[in-house]
Amino acid sequence: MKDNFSRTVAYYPGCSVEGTAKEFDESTREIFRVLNVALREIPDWNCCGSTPSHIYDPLLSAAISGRNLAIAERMGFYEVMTPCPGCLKALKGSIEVFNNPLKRKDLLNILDMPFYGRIKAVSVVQFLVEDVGIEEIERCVLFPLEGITIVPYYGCLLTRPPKSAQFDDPEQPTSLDRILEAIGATVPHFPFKTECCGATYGVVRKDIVGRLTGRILEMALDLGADAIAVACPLCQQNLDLRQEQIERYRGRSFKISVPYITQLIGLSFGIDPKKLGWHRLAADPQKLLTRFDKLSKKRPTEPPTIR
Amino acid sequence: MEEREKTKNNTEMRILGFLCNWCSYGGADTAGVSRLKQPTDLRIIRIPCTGRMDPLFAFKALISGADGVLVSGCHPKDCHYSVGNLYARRRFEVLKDFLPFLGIESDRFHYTWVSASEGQRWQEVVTEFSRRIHELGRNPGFDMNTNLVNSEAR
Amino acid sequence: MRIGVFVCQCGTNIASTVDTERVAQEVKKLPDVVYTTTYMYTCSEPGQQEIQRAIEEHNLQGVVVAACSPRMHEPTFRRAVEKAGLNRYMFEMANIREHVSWVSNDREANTKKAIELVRMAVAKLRFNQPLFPSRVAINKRVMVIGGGVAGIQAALDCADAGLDVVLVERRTSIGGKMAQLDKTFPTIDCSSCILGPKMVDVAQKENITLHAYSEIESVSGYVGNFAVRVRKKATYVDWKACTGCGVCMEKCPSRKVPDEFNEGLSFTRAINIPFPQAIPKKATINRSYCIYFTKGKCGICAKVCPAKAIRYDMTDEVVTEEVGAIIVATGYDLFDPSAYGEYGAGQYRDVITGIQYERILSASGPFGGHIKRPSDGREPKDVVFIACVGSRDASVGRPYCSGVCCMYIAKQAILTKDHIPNSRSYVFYMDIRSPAKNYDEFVRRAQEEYGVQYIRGRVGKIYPRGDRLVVQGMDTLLGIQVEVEADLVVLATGIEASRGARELAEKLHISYDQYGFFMENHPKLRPVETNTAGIYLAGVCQGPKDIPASVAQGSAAAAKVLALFARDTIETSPQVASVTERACIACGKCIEVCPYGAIRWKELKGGVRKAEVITTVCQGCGLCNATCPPKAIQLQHATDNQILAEIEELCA
Amino acid sequence: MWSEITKKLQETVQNIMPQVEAVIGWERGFNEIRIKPVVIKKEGDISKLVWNPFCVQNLSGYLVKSPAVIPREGRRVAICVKGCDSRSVTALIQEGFLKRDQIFIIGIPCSGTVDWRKVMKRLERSSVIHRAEIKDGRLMVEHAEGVEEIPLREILLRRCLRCVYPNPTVSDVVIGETVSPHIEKEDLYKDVEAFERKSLDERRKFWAETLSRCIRCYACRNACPLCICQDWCIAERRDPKWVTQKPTLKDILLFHGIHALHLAGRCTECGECERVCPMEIPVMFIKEKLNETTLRLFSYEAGIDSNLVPPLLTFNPHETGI
Amino acid sequence: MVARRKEKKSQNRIFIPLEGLNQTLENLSKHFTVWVPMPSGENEWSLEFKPLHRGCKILLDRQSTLPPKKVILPQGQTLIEYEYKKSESDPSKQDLVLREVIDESPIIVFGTRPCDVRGFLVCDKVFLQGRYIDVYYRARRLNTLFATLFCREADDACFCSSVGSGPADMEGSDIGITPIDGGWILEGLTDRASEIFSLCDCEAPDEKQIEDARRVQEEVRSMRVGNLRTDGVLEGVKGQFQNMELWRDIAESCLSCGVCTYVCPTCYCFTITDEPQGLRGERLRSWDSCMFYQYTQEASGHNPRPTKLERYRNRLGHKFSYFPLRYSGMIACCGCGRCIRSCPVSIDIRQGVERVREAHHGCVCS
Repeated sequence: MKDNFSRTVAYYPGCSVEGTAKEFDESTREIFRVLNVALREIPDWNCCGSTPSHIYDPLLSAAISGRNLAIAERMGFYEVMTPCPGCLKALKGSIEVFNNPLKRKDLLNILDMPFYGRIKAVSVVQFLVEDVGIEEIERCVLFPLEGITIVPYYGCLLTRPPKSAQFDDPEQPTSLDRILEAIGATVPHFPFKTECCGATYGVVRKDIVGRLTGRILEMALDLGADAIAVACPLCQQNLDLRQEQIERYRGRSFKISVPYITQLIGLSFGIDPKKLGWHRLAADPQKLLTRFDKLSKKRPTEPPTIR
Repeated sequence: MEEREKTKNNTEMRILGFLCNWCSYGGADTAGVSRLKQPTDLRIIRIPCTGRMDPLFAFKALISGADGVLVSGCHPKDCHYSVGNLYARRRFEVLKDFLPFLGIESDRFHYTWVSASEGQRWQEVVTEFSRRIHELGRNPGFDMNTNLVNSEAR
Repeated sequence: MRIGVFVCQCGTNIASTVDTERVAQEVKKLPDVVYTTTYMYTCSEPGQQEIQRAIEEHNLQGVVVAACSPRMHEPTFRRAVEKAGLNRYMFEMANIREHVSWVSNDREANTKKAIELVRMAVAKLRFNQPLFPSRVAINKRVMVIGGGVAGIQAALDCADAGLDVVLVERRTSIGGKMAQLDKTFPTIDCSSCILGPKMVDVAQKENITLHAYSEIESVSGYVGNFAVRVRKKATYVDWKACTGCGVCMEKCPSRKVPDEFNEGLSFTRAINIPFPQAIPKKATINRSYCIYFTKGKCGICAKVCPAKAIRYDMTDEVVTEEVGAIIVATGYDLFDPSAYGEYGAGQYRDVITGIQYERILSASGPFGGHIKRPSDGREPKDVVFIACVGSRDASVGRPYCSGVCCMYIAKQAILTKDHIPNSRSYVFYMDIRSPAKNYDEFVRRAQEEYGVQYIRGRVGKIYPRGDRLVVQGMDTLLGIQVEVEADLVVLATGIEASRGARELAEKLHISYDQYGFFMENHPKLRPVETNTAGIYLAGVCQGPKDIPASVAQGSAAAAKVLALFARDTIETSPQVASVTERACIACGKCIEVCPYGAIRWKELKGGVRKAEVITTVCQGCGLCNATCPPKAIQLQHATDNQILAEIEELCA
Repeated sequence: MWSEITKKLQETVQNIMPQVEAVIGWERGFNEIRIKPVVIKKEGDISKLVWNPFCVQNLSGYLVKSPAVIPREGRRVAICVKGCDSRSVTALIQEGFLKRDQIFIIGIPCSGTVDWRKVMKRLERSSVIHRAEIKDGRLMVEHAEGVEEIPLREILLRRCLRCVYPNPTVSDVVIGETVSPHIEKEDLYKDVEAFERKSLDERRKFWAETLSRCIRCYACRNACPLCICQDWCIAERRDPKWVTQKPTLKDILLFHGIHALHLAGRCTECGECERVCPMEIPVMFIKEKLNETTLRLFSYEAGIDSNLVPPLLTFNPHETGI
Repeated sequence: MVARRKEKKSQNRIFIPLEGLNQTLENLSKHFTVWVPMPSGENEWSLEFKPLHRGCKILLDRQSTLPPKKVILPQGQTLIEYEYKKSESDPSKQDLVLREVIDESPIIVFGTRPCDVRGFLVCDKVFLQGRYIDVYYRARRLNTLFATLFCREADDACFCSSVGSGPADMEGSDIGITPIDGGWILEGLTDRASEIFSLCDCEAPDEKQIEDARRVQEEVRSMRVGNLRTDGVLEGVKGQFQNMELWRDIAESCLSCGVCTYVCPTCYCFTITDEPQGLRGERLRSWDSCMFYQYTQEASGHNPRPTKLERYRNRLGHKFSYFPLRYSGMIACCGCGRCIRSCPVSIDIRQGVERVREAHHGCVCS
């Protein structure tokens, strides 16, 4: 099985995609199959520790994520890919601690397993842009999303902080823009592409999320967007799941679909929306899907083999 | 006599310093003017620029019985002669790498950059280098001046 | 050699921690030492006389003074021995104060160290040779590189003093950045009204040769005798014939040429005179837009030119100017704000830079002095200024303050109110830096009289709302996030080193800092001198500064040149490299490494080549000496023998 | 095999002879296993030329060292080079001692040259050598006391056993088949690394013992094509006085230090210094270390690219960690 | 005991068994410095004469790379030690104190070959004849004895028989060594030999051993090593002095190194330098080589032998022409072949001599 793929990458799903963001995981796995990349899930992976662990003790956080990295290293990988930017930050944080000569010893002591720090953590988006390449994505498109206007929303962590992310322009990123253009969508300049969605304040301070997410949704609607493409489970949750809540808060109806970038790519690849988890989205995507069915024309070229 | 007793335990090492006239020699002066106390082992030779410093000077000193050689010049890109120290640092780096091959500790040769204003840095450099040389002890060298085995022979 | 050693007590500065008597007694045992003594203050007048007396009495041929740093008193003692008839290079100093008595209280160790330092000095002195300086005539012409206000000032001051001046300008007209400005702070007087007359002066002075649209190709020579090759770029117009009538410009069919002078806010023609007050007021063809050059046919300008000055076949010309001194006044460039993606410069047409706004405000600007938005030509009501765009921000590699932005923002805000009385101006700033005469008062006027709203904080994002822009930032005084809706946003872009500054510095053999600004010889005491004799700095090329400071520095540089030219010849140091010809193996390695181009080939008969030092160019760094494998090239006064003698004295 | 290449070599020289001033090659020496350099100036001498694994000398020095074989205006000098020798030629071009268009390079791929001392050691005595022949990787020596057969590998010069450039890197004509190197490039400095694993004391002792054999005949220096000071070497001169005449280890070490450091970043590892040493001192080993250093610090190998400047004759303002 | 020793004292031959060599020489080394040929390094082919030390490996089966020249003429020899004594009261006054360094300690060189000793016979002419006697050389020379092998190890480079010597030439040697099965027979050639034999503590050889030795000597005497003809070369060098094409032919490949001269038993050229250190110093005589440019460099800057061609001409000319002209025909070459063997570019001095003769006489008649 492995032999039929052009390459293999270690895959760290993270907790979110097992719960609220299942569709991110499903669509990721689907599109990479088309892109001929084998995802090897890190066996016995554990939670990245998320926000609580690094607030409590950065070293603990580094060790928790370090374990996942060490396992991947042991499997012989030099790169681990994760869909969740939160997990990404935790993984990168672990490598940063490893690279700090003052802390390395402590980290390795806690870890108590061989870890050489040569592995690199990347997001799904970064992997798509830098390893797979926009051209390769474009080559696999069967049904371009022609006539559909989509704004990209990057959130805070995908490209920032720049020192740790080392990917794209921190303030004016274009990677999602380029992917969307490659799959045929119309992509207007979206000024709020890196504005904060309010993150975890969705639980404790609904007003803040209402305001922050609200303006993002409003800007998208004002730009005539049919959908907002995201790449972060938490952002997606705020923009999608809380949309009704925010409608009440802002007194304005949005009804805008907020799919993951991978779901959109999958759509253009001609994968069954169900397999991509479109049905799991909270804001009903039917309007978008109908529009897609109506507008998209299959490319005349023969599709690459879909397994 | 008492003075002598005081220095006895702490035998001086033979340390040569090659300092560029424009930055480091001035830096050493600044340290002196500021009365920054330093170990007394170092003997300074003034050269116009670290670019003048032939690595062979250090090499000859180290095989002739010097316990340490310290070279200091202007910070890179601050060279009075614009590029002398940029050539020099390559040569020094090569020498540093070469010495252990012959059995001479790399640390016996050290190069650094100290500007004319960095008196305190100079104090630190001298103190640290002298400490390191004391730690290494006498340079066993190459049976320096005695003639070769079977001296009669040649 | 008969050597005398003088051990200075320096009052108690040396004597308190060094047994100077013992030093004098010990060094008496050294070879060639025939006289030693100690003295309370050797550098004093009687101390110097004592040296002179000893030289005569003991017939000394060389003198060692063990005292303070040679950086302090070497010149003093050299003069003293010279007065007694010794060559000044038959003298050495042992630094037993800064390097001995002041850095340790261990009297025994200090004394031993002092003895060894004197031994080393004696060992070196035994290899010293009398050296004699040579004198070279000074070519009393000066070159000024850069025709901005600093360069113009320097050129005029030199010309007024009667010097021949060569002024080289990269663009087609002199005037620099100041010519682009509308008004100047804090007086609000018209920039071109005060600069214009000076520019005209340059054109009219007979002793100023102006090379506009020219760049420095290479520099050789040394103080008093530089030869500078200047590339005069092809203008395709014979400037001797061109009268600046402007007919060609009127008739030129290529009308979509971004106007550089107007910072791209308007278009000009492929053949153009950059602005009405240009000096020289001559036309130049922009090859990349000219239809004749791009399509191969047109030739309208040639047809209409009444002076028949068009020359399509013109090529670059390189002229060599021989000068005795060079003033570098190459100015600066402005930071490219696209590094700040969140500000959308380039993305939103109504987000502009300070210099662009300057052109908008100018009566000779793209909109005739009426403030309009570049996007739709509408008059703005709310204008936001953002300070420190590319200044004081390490994340974009510009941690320094540009020094002028706070002031020009205040000026532009005031002018905005003058132009559009019912407008509102907002300034986002970090700190207000207005330290010069009448500066802070000026900023206060902007705030108090003109009602400009100053908001202390950084801007995080600019985004459009309808046809307006929302500037979202932080008010750090109130601790709240603020949003200001604006019609026009002006980014106060900072100053950065002129493009090409590093390359020019390398041609001139002067140093530059990490940002590309040229290095002065001393930040306080020699602010316009460089490390290379005969090359001086003026204006922003040395570091950010405003117009008054640039002008002052221009005059200062001119004063330095005049001081240099007050003499007919200059003395060159004999501490230079010298070639032992027969040992030279002609490997050329010295020529390759010499930072000054001071070594060249000399052809002997039979096609034999040897290296030859141009002593007046040589600066005495000794890099060649260290590089020469057979040590055929020796740096006088720091020869291998001298340094080896010092090493051996200590190690043997 | 060798006679074939010799024949081809002679044919090639025959063809180019009219255009060249002279041809620098090898001829038979005082016995079969001792070859010596020869300068062919007339057609009648072409038959002297030989090529076989006893052609040990690097001939490139004859192009530059006085009195060098210098072509008249418009003509060229032809030179035979092995892989290692070709790097010396490139290095000489690099440093401006030669112009590429002044020379005609006859490249000969080389699978290793023979150390005559190793042969003698196998014979275990000095003896008159009647015949020597190499076949199928073995040397057959017929001498006064009998016949000995030795695998070629066992008698190759140390330099050849660690050769990674057996094929000429620059040439106008190549004679013979391309051969593959004895070792991989990454193993080039494994001897250096192994030596560096010894303690400093051991290393110092090794050099003290080894160099104490040195008789300062300067053969290592004079055989080196890049030791360009020659008659003006500071090891021999009294002004400036770097080295004394005293027969102490210090002075010997200083000479070898001068030799090595002057070649830092320039040595092409042709191994001539070591081959010519009558006292069998591994002189090249010192330079191997310096080459390892310059390769690691500056990613530089001498005599590969004639456009590059040797690393110690230039600088890079941006390099860090140096 | 007494009688036996007496008997030994009078004996003129002793036998040293193979395994007894080191012990015998160690016995001698109590009274003499004993120099023997041994490998210059652990795994090296080259041999060098070095003072005997316990357990050293003595190799008599081949010619040494370096001749024993250095025993009498060290590579660097302190002739005088000097010191300036400064006056306590007036530092401008000083006295010079000199000390001559003359070494008269007794030496035996064991295992030389006829060519090695021949080298000293050549040097003797220079240092011990005529108006100027070299006291440093003489002191060592008079106190050194040579035990020389009947040489059976000639190779392609040897030509001792062509220069007035031969593998059995015992001139200048004090003891002859004949290798036989199981050991060596030592035979006294001068008065000094018997004194040495008495210190060796060895048995006298039996009849068979004496007979074996006689046969070996016979065989060696019958050997003719080398077929170089030297007639006419005396004038040849002079006649061809200006023929630079000839010298170019002979020495074009020369590297100007000093190998040939430093391995040569007859090359005695030296330089004298003062090596000061503060107020003390020494006057040093060290080997120099006529192959070096600096050897003939004059203070004026002029160099009479500017290229290797003139220098090689000098070496060959000196050995085969100038020296014999001066010292009644004695060729300053012992035919040991070391210069040929060790030359990095295999220059063959025999070939040079032949070329000179050929050029001078127009043909080679041999």
